Amino acid sequence: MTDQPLKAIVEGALIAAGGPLTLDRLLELFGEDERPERAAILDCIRALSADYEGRGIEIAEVAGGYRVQVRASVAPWVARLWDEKAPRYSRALLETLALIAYRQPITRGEIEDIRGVAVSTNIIKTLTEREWVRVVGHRDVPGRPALYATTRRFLDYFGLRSLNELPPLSEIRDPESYFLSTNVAPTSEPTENTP
Amino acid sequence: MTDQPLKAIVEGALIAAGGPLTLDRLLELFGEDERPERAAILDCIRALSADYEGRGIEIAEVAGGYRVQVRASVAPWVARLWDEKAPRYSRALLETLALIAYRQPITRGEIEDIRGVAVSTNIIKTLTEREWVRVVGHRDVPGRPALYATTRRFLDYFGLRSLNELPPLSEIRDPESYFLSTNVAPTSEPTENTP
Amino acid sequence: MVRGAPFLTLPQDLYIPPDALEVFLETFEGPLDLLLYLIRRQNLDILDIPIAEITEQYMEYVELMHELRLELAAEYLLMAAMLAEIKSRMLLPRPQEAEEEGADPRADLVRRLQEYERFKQAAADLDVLPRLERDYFVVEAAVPPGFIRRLPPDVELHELLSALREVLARAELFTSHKVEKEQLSLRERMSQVLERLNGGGFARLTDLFDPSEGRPGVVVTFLALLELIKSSVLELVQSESFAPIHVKLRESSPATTA
Repeated sequence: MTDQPLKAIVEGALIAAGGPLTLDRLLELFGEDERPERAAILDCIRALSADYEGRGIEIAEVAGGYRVQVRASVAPWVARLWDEKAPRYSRALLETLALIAYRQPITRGEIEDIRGVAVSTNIIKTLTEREWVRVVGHRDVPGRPALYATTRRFLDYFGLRSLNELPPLSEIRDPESYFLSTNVAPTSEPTENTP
Repeated sequence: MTDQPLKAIVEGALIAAGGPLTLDRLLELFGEDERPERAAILDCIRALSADYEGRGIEIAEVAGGYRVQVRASVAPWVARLWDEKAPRYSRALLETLALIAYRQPITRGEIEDIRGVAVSTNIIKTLTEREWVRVVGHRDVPGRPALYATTRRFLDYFGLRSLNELPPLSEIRDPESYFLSTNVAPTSEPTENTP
Repeated sequence: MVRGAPFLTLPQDLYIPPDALEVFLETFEGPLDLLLYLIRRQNLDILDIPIAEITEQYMEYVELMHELRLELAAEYLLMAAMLAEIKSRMLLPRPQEAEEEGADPRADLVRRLQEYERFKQAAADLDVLPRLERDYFVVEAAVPPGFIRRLPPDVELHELLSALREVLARAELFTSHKVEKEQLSLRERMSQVLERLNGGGFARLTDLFDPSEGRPGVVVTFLALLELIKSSVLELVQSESFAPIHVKLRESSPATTA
């Protein structure tokens, strides 16, 4: 026998292995003169399994043997170690989002009219899943298309208190003219918005 | 707070990480609304460390944070899981590494001056590939030679929290003072040993 | 060899098989290392090297390396030359000034030897530090699949604005479409009104106004309602003259539960 407790060796091996270990593999860690009985190893695994009760890890028996793994109950937190950053959003998505922000409530068809190309369902899905955009009604025309608007979360994300804090369209279209203009008088009439 | 015991989450993360985790990194595993205090995480690490007493694993604090590792006492058995022996490093490599560690930032030429021999390109390559050493700049002299420094990975590998934990360099005795004090009378050939 | 440091002492008169000698000679990390070995072997004080003696021994080793056809680094020959020079300077009577400065011809060599020895020792110390892959092993337990999230990318406001600028510029190429000066508060209010009505059913027109917003707020709401009615999203319902006016989404088809 070794001078180290068998259980500590088995634990060290199982945790360091990075994959399942069979009983045979565990037995091979010991020299012939110190090799424990299979049953002794099995006892260690059972004891460890009991030790891990209520902790962050557990021992699973899988086809390849025994494996130490993160307990499913804490996995949602642990998995964040590997959170992946998705690649940047496409131009099409940003344009769609900008149009919804500035021309809301707006239908997909109206966005397509302005952009001159179809808006993919994926874009709408991504924007909806991110909770930046949602359907606020339907236009009463054939097909009853959904009307999209931005959300509170959209404002929060971009650090805006209201849509009014977005720069006016005129500034976006032509920044210079905006700064030069002294057009203070508020437009008394609703701007017509037929695309 | 989460519905899972904090300690189990911290344990799962440390054991799954495959390398050291900083407190900040551990804190990031929690949503803003459930994020524990730093002190609470630290308490968990201390408690886990105590739990691991006499077991196959332990928690070490290194430059990169906290790391769960197989205890050195069971490492000889665990090491048999892998066919390859732990890499051994030549004296030339270790001397070069020591010079970079203690004298960083340092150029290859300066290393060669102290060692009295050329530093092979292979050594620099190995040190760089292991990510123990990297170029941190160039000395502003003709040829603009690269300046080498050690990395956090170097510290982690050698189980150090900072460069301060390197074993101290031996003292240098000042030959100037020695010669000044003994050279009162002109020595013909200094064969005899002076006190 | 222990930890890479030459451990053998080479008794002068002992025959050493050439193979072993070769291995022995190859353990030196250069001329400084060889010199240090010669000094340490004889327990000499590094600050007071008997230069003639050491030079002689050094040359013997260099000869040996030559004879064994070991690849002799140029540094060894350079050191041999330096030793010879120090030796000759030691033999010459030194001028008074030099002596006052304490310029022992060996000083520079001693400094280099000491400096090298420090790092030779540091390398040995580093080698015995417990380290990964030899003394410790990293642990890495698997995480059950399906928990790893994909985080959405960050978007800067200016990216959004430049996307809009681009699409508007493009839109102008294709249509004579004219974008008026927009009032975003109006558009925002349109969305808010729709949200209010989202559950379906009717709302009293007057309930949609919030007097606490003051006159500008009421005007914006009013304009938003007009706009929504005009674009066939809302309708006004009044059961009889002078009865309260109600507002509802047009067609009571299920608005959204998205």
